[in-house]
Amino acid sequence: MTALFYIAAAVAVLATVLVITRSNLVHALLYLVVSLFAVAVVFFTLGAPFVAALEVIVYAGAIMMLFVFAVMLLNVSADSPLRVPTSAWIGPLVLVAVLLAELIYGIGLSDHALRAVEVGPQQVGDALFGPYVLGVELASMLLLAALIGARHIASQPESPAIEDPRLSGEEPDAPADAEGAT
Amino acid sequence: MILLWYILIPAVAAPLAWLLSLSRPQAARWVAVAGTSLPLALVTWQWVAQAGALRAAFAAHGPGVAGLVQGTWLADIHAAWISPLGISFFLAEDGLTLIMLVLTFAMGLLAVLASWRGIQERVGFFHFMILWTTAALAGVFLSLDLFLFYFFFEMMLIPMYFVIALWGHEKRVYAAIKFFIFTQASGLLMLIAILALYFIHGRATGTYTFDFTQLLGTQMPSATAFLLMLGFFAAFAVKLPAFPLHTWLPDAHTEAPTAGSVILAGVLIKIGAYGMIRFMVPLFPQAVYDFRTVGMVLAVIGIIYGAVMAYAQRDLKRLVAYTSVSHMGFVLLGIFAWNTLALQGVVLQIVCHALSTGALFILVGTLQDRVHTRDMTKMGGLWAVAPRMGGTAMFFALASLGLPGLGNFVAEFLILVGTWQVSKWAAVLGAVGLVFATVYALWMMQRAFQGEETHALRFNDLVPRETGMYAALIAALVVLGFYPQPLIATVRQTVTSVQQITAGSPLSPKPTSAVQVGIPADRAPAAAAVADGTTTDGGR
Amino acid sequence: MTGGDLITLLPLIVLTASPVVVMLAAAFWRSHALALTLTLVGLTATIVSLFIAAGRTSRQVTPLLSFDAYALFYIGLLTAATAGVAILSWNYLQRRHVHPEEYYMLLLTATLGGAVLVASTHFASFFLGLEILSVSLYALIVYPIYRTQFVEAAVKYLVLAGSTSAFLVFGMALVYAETGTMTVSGLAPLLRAGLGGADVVVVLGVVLLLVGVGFKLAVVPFHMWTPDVYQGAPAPVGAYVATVSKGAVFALLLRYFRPVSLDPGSSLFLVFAAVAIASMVAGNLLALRQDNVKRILAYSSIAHLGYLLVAFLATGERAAIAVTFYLVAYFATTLAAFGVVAALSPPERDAESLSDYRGLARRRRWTATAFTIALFSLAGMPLTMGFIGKFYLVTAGAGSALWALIIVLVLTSTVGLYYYTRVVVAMWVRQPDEGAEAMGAAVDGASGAVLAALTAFLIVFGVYPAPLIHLIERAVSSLL
Amino acid sequence: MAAVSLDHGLILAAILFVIGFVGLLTRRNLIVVLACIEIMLNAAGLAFVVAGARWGRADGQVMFLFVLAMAAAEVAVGLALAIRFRQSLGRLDVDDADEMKG
Amino acid sequence: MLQLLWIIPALPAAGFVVLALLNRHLGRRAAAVIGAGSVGLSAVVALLVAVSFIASPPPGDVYRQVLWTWFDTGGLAPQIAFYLDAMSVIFVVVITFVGFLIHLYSTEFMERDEGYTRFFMYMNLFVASMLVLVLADNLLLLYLGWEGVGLCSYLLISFWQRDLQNVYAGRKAFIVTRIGDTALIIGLFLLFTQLHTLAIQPLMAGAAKEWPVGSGFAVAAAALLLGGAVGKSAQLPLQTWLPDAMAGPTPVSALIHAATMVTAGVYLIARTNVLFTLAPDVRLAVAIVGTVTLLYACFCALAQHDIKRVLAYSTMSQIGYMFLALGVAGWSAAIFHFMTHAFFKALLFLAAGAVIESLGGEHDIFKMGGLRRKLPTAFWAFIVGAASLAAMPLVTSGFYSKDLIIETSLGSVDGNAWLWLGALVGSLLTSIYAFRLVFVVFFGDQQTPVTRRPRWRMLLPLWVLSALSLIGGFVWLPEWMGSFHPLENFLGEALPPLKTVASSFAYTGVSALLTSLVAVVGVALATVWLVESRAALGDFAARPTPHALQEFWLNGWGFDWLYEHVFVIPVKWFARVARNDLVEPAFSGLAWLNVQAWRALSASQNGVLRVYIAVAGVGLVVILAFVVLR
Repeated sequence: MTALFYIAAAVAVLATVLVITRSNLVHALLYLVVSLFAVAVVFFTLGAPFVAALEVIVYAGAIMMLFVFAVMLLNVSADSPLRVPTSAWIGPLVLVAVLLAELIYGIGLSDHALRAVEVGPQQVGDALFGPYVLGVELASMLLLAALIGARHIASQPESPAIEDPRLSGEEPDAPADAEGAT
Repeated sequence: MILLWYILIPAVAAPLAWLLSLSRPQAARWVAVAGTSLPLALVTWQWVAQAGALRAAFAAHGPGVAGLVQGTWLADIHAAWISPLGISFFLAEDGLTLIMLVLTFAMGLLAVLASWRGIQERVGFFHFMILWTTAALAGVFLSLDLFLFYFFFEMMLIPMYFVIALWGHEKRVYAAIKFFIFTQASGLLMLIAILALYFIHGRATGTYTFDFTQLLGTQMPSATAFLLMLGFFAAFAVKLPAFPLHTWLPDAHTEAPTAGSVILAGVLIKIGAYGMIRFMVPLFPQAVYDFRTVGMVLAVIGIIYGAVMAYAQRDLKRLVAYTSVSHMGFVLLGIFAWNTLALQGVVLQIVCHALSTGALFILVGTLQDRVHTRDMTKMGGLWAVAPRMGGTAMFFALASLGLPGLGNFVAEFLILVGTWQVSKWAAVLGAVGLVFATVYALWMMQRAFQGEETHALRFNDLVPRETGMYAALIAALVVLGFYPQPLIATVRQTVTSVQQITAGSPLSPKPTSAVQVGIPADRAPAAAAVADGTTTDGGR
Repeated sequence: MTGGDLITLLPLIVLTASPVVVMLAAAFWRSHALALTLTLVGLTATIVSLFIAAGRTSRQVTPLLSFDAYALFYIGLLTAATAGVAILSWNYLQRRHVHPEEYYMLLLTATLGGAVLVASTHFASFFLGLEILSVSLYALIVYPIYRTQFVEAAVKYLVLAGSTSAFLVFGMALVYAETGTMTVSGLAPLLRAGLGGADVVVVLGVVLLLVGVGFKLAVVPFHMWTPDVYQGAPAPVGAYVATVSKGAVFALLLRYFRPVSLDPGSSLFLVFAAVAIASMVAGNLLALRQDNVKRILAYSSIAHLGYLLVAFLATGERAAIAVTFYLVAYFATTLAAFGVVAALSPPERDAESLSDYRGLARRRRWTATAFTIALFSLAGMPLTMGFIGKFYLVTAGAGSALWALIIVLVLTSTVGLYYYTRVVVAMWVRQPDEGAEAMGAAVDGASGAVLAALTAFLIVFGVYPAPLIHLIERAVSSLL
Repeated sequence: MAAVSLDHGLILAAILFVIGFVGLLTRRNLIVVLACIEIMLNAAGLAFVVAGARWGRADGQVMFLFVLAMAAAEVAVGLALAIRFRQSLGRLDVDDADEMKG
Repeated sequence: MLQLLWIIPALPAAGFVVLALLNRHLGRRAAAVIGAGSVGLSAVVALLVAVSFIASPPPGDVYRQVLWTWFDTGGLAPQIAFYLDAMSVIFVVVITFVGFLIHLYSTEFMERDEGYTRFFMYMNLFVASMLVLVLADNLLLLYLGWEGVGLCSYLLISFWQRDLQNVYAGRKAFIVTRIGDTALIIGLFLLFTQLHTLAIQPLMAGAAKEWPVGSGFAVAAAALLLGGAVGKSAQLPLQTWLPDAMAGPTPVSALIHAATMVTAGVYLIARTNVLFTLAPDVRLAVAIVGTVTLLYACFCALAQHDIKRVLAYSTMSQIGYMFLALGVAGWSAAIFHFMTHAFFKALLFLAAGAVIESLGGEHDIFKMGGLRRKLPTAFWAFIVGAASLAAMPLVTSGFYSKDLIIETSLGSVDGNAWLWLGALVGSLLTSIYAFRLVFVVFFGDQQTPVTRRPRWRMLLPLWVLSALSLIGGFVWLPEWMGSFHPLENFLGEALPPLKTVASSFAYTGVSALLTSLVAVVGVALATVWLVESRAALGDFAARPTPHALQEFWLNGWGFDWLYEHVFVIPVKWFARVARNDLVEPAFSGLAWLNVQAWRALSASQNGVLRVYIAVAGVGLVVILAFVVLR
């Protein structure tokens, strides 16, 4: 299991790096799916099969579907390669390297082994509908809010008060102006 | 209860003036006249009625009566306000307050009268602001709860800000914001000092209160006391204004409309002096003593620098504004001298400066209304055009240079002679300031009124309303110049009691011997004078 | 969970039911007036239910939520503010001809999030409340949709909120990993030492957690979004972001940290102090010459949160009262200010440029007066609650001898005078530009009533704050 | 089961988290930016699961579920916004959204 | 009768008030009646009071009248009270009487000027102030009168205020004298602080009791009072204002800058003689100041072209004599000279005024000439005045008083030969310039036509004053002429007697002879130079050295230049530099810094989302670093 953890971890890291470096949007999203699968494996190795399953179903399944759906809807492959020039990576990389160093420094100071107990769906379910029952209700309200919001945003306004030229002149196939398609 | 009226009448009149003006603009003026003259009449009545009480209080306890400590007010109000913080609605009145109130309402009334023709825009709102200022000023002078004091202290900024910003001259917005920021910044420093005092006192005694009478005599390390004193000093020195914190004043006074200048110069800047006498020195006598040299140096610089700057100006109003800096230097000097002579002089100076400078501002205002400029290089020879105005200007210029026979002289003399007993050099330099005062006063007369009239300016001389105002001011100054005793007697109790409070500190050295020296010196001639006075009175 | 707990939960239940009711009603009958009415009914019912809940002795409902007096007070405050926003939105939405029903639903869900936050005693409710609030706000910010500005603001808010939430969750995870607890009471011992004795990983966790909080509060260095979102969002939503969103999070912060007193030498204390100073300085300086009124309000809110942090760092009950009183004052003031902006905004755009306000006093005397009073309250001038509030803050700071912070507060708030008075000057002194469209359509009755009420509130409690203070005293006493 | 050290789990989460953060700082495509937020949230959730594993309790996983819900909500609204964004600005470049400044 | 004392100053004061209030509504005639009448009445009352005082002296030869207590605080309780003793009697009578004559003269002299009422208003105020000054019971009241006369001096010098030159001269007079006044008031501080009163008599008694001779306090107090006296009496080094003060109308010069105000310093020193007795060094300084000034002024007078400036310098010089007398403790002698000087100098000025008025405002003596036939009264009045000024022996009042001073300067225990020599030389020079004036103005060829002749209101004062100038000296004859000195006896009641060196040379007839001789020689020299060999004098004066010397004297030895450069120009420079307030940059700089900070911060809000995230990230990293590493 330990070995599996490290392998899955390596895959996850690699896939995630690829997510942020790929210029092709669809590729990136697919690498993200890979990454999420790898994390699911990690969950499994950590003794959390329930969330591992959820990771696959919800994250990789539902959420990524949404992404792909959006990509299709927007036909965004044309403007997918929007990326900053390589030189602009230096600053963020330095910043993040320091951040990571700080995090690892902090985490590395503690030394605890994980308990090798599996916390199965049963326990999670008990917790969810025990002390966390209100949390579940609230999560439902969260989703409701997201539902209302997303529906409102995505729906076409029926009678916009002001005709916004950019809005009325919708141009799904407008050629990407700046950085061109690859 | 009467004290509440002093605040309430103008405070109620203020919205009334505004609301009434919505239908009839002229109504605001009359409401404002009522809103200031009513309390003026009330306070004058109280002054007359209580003169006996004041004298009795003084005589009963003799010199050095601690009226403040013993709670022998003319009147007071003590009500709960924000009790969770130990804040009470504590108003009280003694002789000094009485004088300041008279001044406040008189200047308020004067401001209203002086704007009769000059203000034609948003009349109701203007009088709303003037009355509001008056109410806040009355509150400032009546409060003995430090928070309440700060509350009113800040409250009057807003209407004053509006008065300058809305009805002022060319650079009014700049001047208003400058005034606002200076006063606010320094006021907040005072707030910090007040709070520190509050906590120090609360920790020591377990009573958290802003009641000034209870906070008196709070024990604290001298370094702390010094810092707190500086907090108070910052606020009051800006208000006063003392060099080098004076730079808001020339701008504010110059750009304000006449009424604003009158209230600013007449009452508002006097809060600095009042606050120092009432609060700063009694609270921190030792710290004030430690600061005395610096304070006096600032005062002397203020006197001379203000005078020279007045001389340097081309703008007539700015010139008058700088004279305030100079005159307030005397006030600061007197406060740091902290003896009976100097303090009586300070109070007298407060009143006389209000009258003379107020009149000068009105005069400049009327002149500006007619000539449409304040630039003295565009004036000259106006005496020939408006001799009455010229004569009036001459009178007030003379008052401002401290001519004997007018109240300002008595005030400055008392201050300087009191200062001399503390610091000879400060007194000498202060006296030198009088020479500079002569320079600017005469220079102003020369540039504006004397010489050949070359700019073909033609305008009306003073109208009766104006003549009446000036006549009242002139009469007041002359009376104060020859017989300031009523005023001196009124504040005598305050002056002695604040000194008594500081008696233990080096600020009032050798309390016992001071009394010993004081009694014969104070009593004997006084008795003789009273005796002589009665005989001559009878004789004539 | 017992039946009794349901009574305790009543405010939350009512608040949860309200958007559902609005939604169901809208499904049958799309009507702006109905939606608003139902919203107001829901909010009123929530407030009423607060009194019912207040009768309960057992206040803790599951480890997640505690409906103590503190929570109830804040729920009341948030609800009342929401009602104000809702009424102010009426005319704003009317003029813009957009479907308004969802707006009220989202407003209600957002308020639910805020209510959860102020009652939260557990990371789970903290996180969920925050997210309900955020997610509702994304949609609210972009709500009228038709202008790029709305989208831009929403995208900025979403991306930043999402990423800072990630920091928040990561921080929570680290804390949990090290301590094994996620409740306030469990964390108190750790925080009491200002994390002095805790493992570095907990410190890391708390700091990361504070990123999320800092973002919501818009304190330096997490403040950058504020002006853009305030400017981009519709004015009523701006009011909401400034008040309910920030107030709820600050109340939560107070709940988490109030039972403990940060040791003035501890790292966490110093971090807060630095953030407070930076916020006060940057907020006030950024607004200095700003010409957009909404951005001025945004920058000033950064500064105000800095002021609040000063009192937050102070110890004792007085500090909690100070924070709460200030928040109440800030709520009323900000609502009034944004309310004026909203009321004056024509359909095409919001009345946000300083030049829109030139000569307002001549056209709309009372509106200008209300705005002026609000601005003076923000500046902390007497006769307004802002004065008492700021005084309270400084008192709290002085009580804990936070002299450096107080002096910064004092000096920077002096700078603040400059930009507040710029707006005042624009309204009262300046003349409108030649040819500029006269901004300032007639203020509708509803907005006018809200503005009048807020102004009266500001002045009444600015002159006689004692009753409010007593109420707040009772509320915060449950924290200690 | 063999024990994985807590540190390593958390470090993995941290690494994934910062990678997401790098993406946030460097990518301009709104969709990718949203994906990066997902990465970060996922990493945070991972950290929770790791933490839960340390204590052997279900709390970590419960929290992960909430994070999951939140991520879903976020993405739903985010993608809807992305559609609007594209409509308003013609592209998906977040750098285009700099109309408001100063 | 003595109870009427307060009426004396009150009358002109009332005149002032009435004129001020009714200013615009009064005709010229009414103004003249009120103006001159109030002073005339005052003079009558003064005479009555004086007669009463002499006839039935009050107890202690002092009458004190308290009107009311000015104020009373902190042990300082000055009263509005009048103090009449022999010295004040003389001053009061001279002031009111000469004052009235000059008022009368002015009613005609000023009749064609605008501001006629204003003129009398100021004049009345002046007389009132001057009377307060000399009657004051305490130093503060004295100071009130002191400043009052200074003010009137300013107002009257700049009376013709359309011409800024006049205004400038008035301003200069006020400011320069106020410098002296400042010393005086500081002296008041000192005296009050040390002796706890300002009433003159208790003060003097206290000083005599508490301070030994030569004590530091006494020296300081006396020196400060001297400062005041020097300013008011135009003695070195504060003499520069007096010549310029001639810009005022001539009656003003006669009243204020010759007869009365400028002698206030003499009065003050005589009044506080106790202090000066306690401070011998200061008294010597008084004598030296007097001597130096009298010589200085003589030289200046020799070189002047302006008739009034000659007279101004002569005034300065004569007051120098008085100071000399005071310096050697000849208190009474000084008062005597004050009296005679008031007569003859007023006479000279009024005569000069008549000349000037007749010539249409011409001041330059070299444009006059040959007027003795055209203006006989003025001529004779001038001759009398000049003779008195030059101390022509026996027939003029000036002779008796000046001779007394010259005697005293040697004969007093405090006198010495140098002072005596200076006084003698001064006397010689005085008669030279006095008669130079006479010869240039009234002899030779007429240069400017006479346009107007004085009428009775101008002539009457000339006659009266001429008479007084001739006979005024007989109230105190020198020893060798007999023992008739009622004035000395009278003043002896108020002033301490002179201590003389026994059997001094000074008190022999030889000394008087010398004095007379000097005066006559002076006249002779003037005659020779100006009448007999005027051309030669002209040639001599054209040579470089004498020319330069003449210029030097003409300009008052360059004092104006010196003061201009040492005091005025630096202050003006500073005022110009500091016009916008030197402190202001500190505050505006602060504002500027704030704006710069705003600019910088504002630029960071560039609207780019990734920057916002980066800022948050950097902030987080910094905070983490702090927290982790601490």
